[in-house]
Amino acid sequence: MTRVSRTQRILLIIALGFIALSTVRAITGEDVLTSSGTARAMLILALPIAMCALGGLVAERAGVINIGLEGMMILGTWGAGFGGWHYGPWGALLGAVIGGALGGLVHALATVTFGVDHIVSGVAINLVAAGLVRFLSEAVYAEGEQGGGPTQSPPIGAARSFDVPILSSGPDLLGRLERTDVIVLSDIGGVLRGLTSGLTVFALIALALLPLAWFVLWRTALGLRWRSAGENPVAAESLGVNVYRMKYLAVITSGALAGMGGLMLVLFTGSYREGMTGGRGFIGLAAMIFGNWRPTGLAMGSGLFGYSDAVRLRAQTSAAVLALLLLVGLILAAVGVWDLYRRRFVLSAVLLVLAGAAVLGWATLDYLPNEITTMTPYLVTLAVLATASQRLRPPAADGMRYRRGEEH
Amino acid sequence: MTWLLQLARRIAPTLVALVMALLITGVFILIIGENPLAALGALFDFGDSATAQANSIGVWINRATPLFLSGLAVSIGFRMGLFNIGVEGQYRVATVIAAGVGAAIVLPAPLHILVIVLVAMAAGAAYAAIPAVLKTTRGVSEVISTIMLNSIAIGLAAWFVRSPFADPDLGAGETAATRPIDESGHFPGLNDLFGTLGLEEPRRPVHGFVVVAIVVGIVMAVVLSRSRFGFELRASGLNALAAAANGISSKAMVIKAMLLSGALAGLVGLPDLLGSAHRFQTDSFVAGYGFTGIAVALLGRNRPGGIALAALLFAFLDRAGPRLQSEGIPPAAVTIMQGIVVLSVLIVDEVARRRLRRREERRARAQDPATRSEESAAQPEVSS
Amino acid sequence: EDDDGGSEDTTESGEDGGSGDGLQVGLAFDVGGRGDRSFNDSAAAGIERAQDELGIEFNELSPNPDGSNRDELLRELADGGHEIIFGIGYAFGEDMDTVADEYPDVQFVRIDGAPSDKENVAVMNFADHQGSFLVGVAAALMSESGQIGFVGGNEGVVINAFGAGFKQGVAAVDDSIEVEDHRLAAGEDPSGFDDAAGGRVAAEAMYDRGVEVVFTAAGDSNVGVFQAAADAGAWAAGTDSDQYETVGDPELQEVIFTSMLKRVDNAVFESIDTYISEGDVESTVYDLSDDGVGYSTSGDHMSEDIIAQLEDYKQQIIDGEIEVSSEE
Amino acid sequence: MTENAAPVIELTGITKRFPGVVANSDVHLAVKPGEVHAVVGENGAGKSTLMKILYGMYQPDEGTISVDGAPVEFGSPRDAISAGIGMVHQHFMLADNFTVLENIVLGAEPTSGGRLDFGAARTKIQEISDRYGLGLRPDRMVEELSVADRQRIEIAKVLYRGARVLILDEPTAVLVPQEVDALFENLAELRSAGLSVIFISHKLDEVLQVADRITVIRRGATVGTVDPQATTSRQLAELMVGSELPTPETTESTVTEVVELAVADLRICSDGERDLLSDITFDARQGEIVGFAGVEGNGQSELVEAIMGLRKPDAGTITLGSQDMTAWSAQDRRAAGIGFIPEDRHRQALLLDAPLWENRLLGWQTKAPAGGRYWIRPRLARQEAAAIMTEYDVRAPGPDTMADALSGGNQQKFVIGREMSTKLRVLVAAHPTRGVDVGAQAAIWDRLREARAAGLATVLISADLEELLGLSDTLYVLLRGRIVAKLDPADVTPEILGGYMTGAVTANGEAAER
Ligand SMILES: Nc1ncnc2c1ncn2[C@@H]1O[C@H](COP(=O)(O)OP(=O)(O)OP(=O)(O)O)[C@@H](O)[C@H]1O
Ligand SMILES: Nc1ncnc2c1ncn2[C@@H]1O[C@H](COP(=O)(O)OP(=O)(O)OP(=O)(O)O)[C@@H](O)[C@H]1O
Ligand SMILES: [Mg+2]
Ligand SMILES: [Mg+2]
Repeated sequence: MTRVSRTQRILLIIALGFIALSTVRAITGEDVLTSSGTARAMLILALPIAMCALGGLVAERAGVINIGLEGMMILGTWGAGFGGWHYGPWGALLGAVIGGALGGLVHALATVTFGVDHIVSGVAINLVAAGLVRFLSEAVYAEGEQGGGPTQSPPIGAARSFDVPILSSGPDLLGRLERTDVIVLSDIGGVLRGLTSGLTVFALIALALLPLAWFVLWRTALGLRWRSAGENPVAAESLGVNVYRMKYLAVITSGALAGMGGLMLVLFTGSYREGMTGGRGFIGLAAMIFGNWRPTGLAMGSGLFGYSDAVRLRAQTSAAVLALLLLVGLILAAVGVWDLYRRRFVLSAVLLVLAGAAVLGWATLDYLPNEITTMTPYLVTLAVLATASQRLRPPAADGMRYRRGEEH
Repeated sequence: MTWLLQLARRIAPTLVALVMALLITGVFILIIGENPLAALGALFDFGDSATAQANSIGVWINRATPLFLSGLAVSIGFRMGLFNIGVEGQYRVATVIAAGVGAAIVLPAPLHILVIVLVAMAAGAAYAAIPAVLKTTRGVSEVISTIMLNSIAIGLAAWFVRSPFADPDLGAGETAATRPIDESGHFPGLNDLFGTLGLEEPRRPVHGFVVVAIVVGIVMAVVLSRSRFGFELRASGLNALAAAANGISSKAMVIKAMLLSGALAGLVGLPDLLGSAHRFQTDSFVAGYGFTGIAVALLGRNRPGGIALAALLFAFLDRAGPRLQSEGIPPAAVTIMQGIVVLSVLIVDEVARRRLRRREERRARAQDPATRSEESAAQPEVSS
Repeated sequence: EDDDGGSEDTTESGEDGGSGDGLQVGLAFDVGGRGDRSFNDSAAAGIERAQDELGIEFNELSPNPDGSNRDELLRELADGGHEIIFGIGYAFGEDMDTVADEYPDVQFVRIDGAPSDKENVAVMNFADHQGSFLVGVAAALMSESGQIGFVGGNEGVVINAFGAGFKQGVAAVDDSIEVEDHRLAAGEDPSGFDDAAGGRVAAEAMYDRGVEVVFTAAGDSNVGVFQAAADAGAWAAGTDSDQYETVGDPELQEVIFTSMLKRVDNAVFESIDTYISEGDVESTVYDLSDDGVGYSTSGDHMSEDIIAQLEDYKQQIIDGEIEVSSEE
Repeated sequence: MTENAAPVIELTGITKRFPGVVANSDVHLAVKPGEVHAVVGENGAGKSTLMKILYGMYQPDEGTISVDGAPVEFGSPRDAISAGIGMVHQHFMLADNFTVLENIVLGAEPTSGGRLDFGAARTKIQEISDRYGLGLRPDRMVEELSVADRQRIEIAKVLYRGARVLILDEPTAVLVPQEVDALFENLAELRSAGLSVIFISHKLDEVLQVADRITVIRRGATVGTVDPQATTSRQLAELMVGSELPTPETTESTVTEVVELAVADLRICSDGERDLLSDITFDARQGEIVGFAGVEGNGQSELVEAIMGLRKPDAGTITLGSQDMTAWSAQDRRAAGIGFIPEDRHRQALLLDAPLWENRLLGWQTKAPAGGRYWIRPRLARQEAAAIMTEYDVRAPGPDTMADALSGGNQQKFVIGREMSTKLRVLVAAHPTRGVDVGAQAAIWDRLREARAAGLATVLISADLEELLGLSDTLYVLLRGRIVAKLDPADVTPEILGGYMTGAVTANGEAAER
């Protein structure tokens, strides 16, 4: 498979998926599936996850597994609250990055310098971070400074948002398109409008980090050395690459990116609150693996999660979530038919039965209990993974202890 | 004598690390302006009266039991390099199902308990089978699937407790719960045992399930070190490729390890359920043992004995939470200390292990005649 | 003002000490502990007032993050010689009943939760539904289009009572209004109380659909709803404490027109007061009649007219002319 | 070659101690410009260590290095590289998931404005490739390439950095004769361009063929430097070992008529264009060693995997004695008495982080007395491991030593001992002596012959043609997944065999046009 054909395949899958989505939207009349609001919410919910996933990517590309993303994100949220309180949104950015990076530094120290198992170190960082932020808040906000307290920072205000002129404000061309009610076209309008409105500078920075990370990792000399530390550190060292330095750089960057994820949350809700990360660091890790250790893949993984989360949060009734069930059914059926064509009969039978069940569920149920709707993003992610059979390719030396001069 | 020395050698690094952890935590305590020495005192304060002390021991046991079981469950996967972070979800689902089924049946006492235990293990194993099957048939990373299934478990348990297993007799304003389990399904507490041992009886129920946990721990220790399954598990974890080349099917091992891990996870919620709660209620259900179990398992180096010690250590710190607060130290100190303990123990351990390793390699090499030092000292004849 | 952030144990008895000089009072917070600017802090305010006005001494403890040691906190306080011990939050339910048996001489007081059959346990409940009813009335009066929403943290009994009362209040003004109801988490899952981002997204969707007023009962997630309201230029109502005062952000103050007040502080103070005078505390339901619940008017967003109508409804409820149910 | 030119590299009095071992002691080595200088010695004699010192990976405890007569100190490979020294390691140091280009430029990347300048890199690599006839394709992924290709990448890596002195540590261990010839042609190109090559090999014939001078190292010290013209490989070996070598006795055929392993019409398809294996049919009788020759990647691995039950064939049957075992699991096959020496001992045969007694169990965990259906018996496993260690002369402190701590040769002897100490019916051995020195090699061969005499049926895969010809009773040649020839090893020379392996000669013995 050449690179070109992979990009083309991804684009094709996205296009087909989108057509399926707008068909389902048209059949069910659930506009929430492709409305601009949903797209905007998707972006907002996906970005914190994507930042953590990107953090995971840069660390693992250098060979260090980072299960401590959640802890680093927690440190990021606290740093954002503290920085934002003193110096406004840019201070929040600085605080988040420093907070997360400090978490990364500890992880680097433990894994690179002391050769501690990467998972142990990450788990420990999650523990320490969760406790530490409480300590810090007790120390800094003890006097109840302007609304701060042991579990929250003073309000720093949400970041200012703007719409892209012409497209999504003023003449609002995309808005017009969204309102045309032509299948696919109006859906495209909705989604694009959602992605071009309610933006903040910080969301744009975060978005830009995705291609930037790709560029640095795959198009620069630094990136080549960085990845070589995760593929074959011994070879890298033998060519004069300072593997320890690369790993330190990667893990600290990883923490900073997780901190960015925390920043997204703080700026969206206007203050730091204890527990606000809600396990998004772990979801980020999952999104990165989902994306097969690639920026495009992790963006898709985060996007998928953000999208299904957005749908269930924005849905007025559970009918919208049921519509997703229909979508899942259609996808399963399509993959099932494809497997039938490829003569993989057992698999195809399983998929077609599941597809039938999904469609039947959509047709007969008229209500889903909240217990089920709140599971939506997790179920959708699992369903997609189970259908798309994965050939995962982690970096070859991912998670391995590397000691300079030892060559096993 | 030599074994004493060896034991001391093995324990010394851990002690050093624990002292380090205490020092670091002390620094944090200084930062918030409290007295670290008072905190240290609180840590080892078991209370003034004999009752209070017995009570403290009871709390310690009650907390250590689920942590031990959870650590054990986590370690099974880790031993073969399977990252089962799904214990959290597995024990939640298992506990609610065990509570529901346990309340629906009435059997003679030991049988009733046995059935509940088996149901919990089966439910845990079944829930763990999902990531196992997804991994072996569809190549889905168990890291992702267990993360997703942990969240799904929350909704699932919420649904169980409200729909199929809901207690119809709950009054208005009462939180949804399963029906209470009949008396015959209550696990006898250890309180009487304290009396027999000449101690004060603790006021709180001390979960007798700790006995089950100990038995399970011993069985697992034997299975892991002496059984073929244990060997194959370890082999797969050390070198999956070599294991496969030597007839150990990795798919079969994934399934077996996940099922066993899930079955053990099913036990995690039982000390509380059978010992004191007797019903499942989301609010009083203690969540988080699955995640803490990861740290416990890693700290215990994935060995049953080590996990027991790690669970006791974690529970010891947890137990001190309220006393520490009385000294003005926020409960978060306990979490921080746990994290730092894990890190410092493993760092010190790693350094010690590396030294040991070097010594061993030196010895191995000394036996290799091609490089035996005294021989290489011999004058080489030079010809040209 | 505290000398070091509320972590001190006992304090000198107040100068203007009442008759409770030196009474030892224990307080066990809900998960999260002091500083939540809501439920826990409200309880803390009550006990601090008792310290000032009645001269009691107190000691406070918070559970560990997984809430597994609530019973231990109660025991720790009982062993410490506290005569009256508060457990804040309905999650203290069974733990408190168990511990109460172990310490028959100690008076336990639970804030929120199911009734108890123990002699020495008093349960202080709040007619959340009544307060929410008034917020519902206010919401209906504030809205022009009649589109109104409710965001709840989960589906537990407490939040359900908020939702139920609110909807009845809306219906009392205009029974054609269908209130949109969104819960951030299922069942009793507490994660919905920490999900400010989710709260904001859910509320944004409501405002996008034309909703003008959203009542939110979702703990820390409330702030997300307020952000959404500020963004949409619409109204939001908060819960537990006067969130206009606690939110601290002028932009958000612009949109919080009222909060459903739950006077935990009053319940705590009065319990202590009663205990001092009578040596015993009885279970009580705090409602509109004793200002145990109510609504706030900070910010003056509601017109005189609306407040007058609210007072009218309030009187009708107190008089029993309107019966508000805690269930839908 | 200039006879009396000043040496470009001179190592004097190099001593290097590792904890518990003196790897090099007072070693002297002088390399002249434009010469191929071979270094030979037993396993663990200190060759690689010496080279790593020259390449800046280790710092000597004593002694000096001079380049062009001037003393230098190398703190890291970077220093050595800038002094014009390059090294191709014994174990390739390539990132599989990188392209050829990425592997070559790593650490010395041309950049333009922060960006890696792929164009410039490609041009330069092409230039080097053309100049020395390396035939590189910069954008291929390394994982898709053959061993010989990888080696050329390693050489290109060194040349790309402008090396004047190339160190090749056992470059031929994994190559077939034609590839070795190609490599030697490359070396000739380098030499004529004035570059010096330091060449390490255990194959003494090759050394004599390619080297201009040979330095012998024994137990960390230089024994001397000899002229290949005036030395035989036997003399060379004796210099290495320090004593006379026993003459290998000629062996008689022990082949019986009883077929122990029968493979019929075996086929393994792949996703790609052609089958990995097709129409493989052969028998292995008791007392017979069946050899398979072939350039790496022509189906040997798949054949081994199919016999061991690690890969499901798409068609065909495999029979053990009278039982059809096609559907058996790998474990069943081991239990039935099939021994396995995999090609990559680190990856497939050993648990490096486990003690030797656990390694003794690996593969035989179901076999009594140490293993079993449900339980293992560590005490017995320790005894058995100790027995293997004495019998196979595995030099290590004891059964509780970690496998990791053993040298490669000793690890291999342990693996062979493990497999042979069970009562076997069939042995599948892939490259059993790869990277093992002459002494250990002879010992392993003896063991294989003894087992054969006792009636064992052996399937032998090897890249070492001497080994194949010397051991096999019947020899097959695999090419592109097919058996292209069945030969009598008594009648073929390595050259003819090499011809079959590359397809230059067809089954009728005629030269095919290339
Ligand atoms: N980094 C090291 N630490 C400790 N001992 C080492 C190290 N590297 C090599 N040795 C030891 O030094 C000795 C010389 O090893 P070296 O690798 O140089 O041998 P060699 O001649 O290359 O052997 P082979 O032919 O097997 O490649 C061996 O005993 C080896 O075990
Ligand atoms: N850093 C090191 N520390 C300890 N031992 C080492 C180190 N590096 C190499 N060795 C040991 O030195 C010996 C020689 O190393 P080398 O890489 O030459 O392997 P080898 O013995 O030739 O085995 P193989 O045939 O597999 O290459 C081995 O025993 C290896 O384990
Ligand atoms: Mg070597
Ligand atoms: Mg070697």
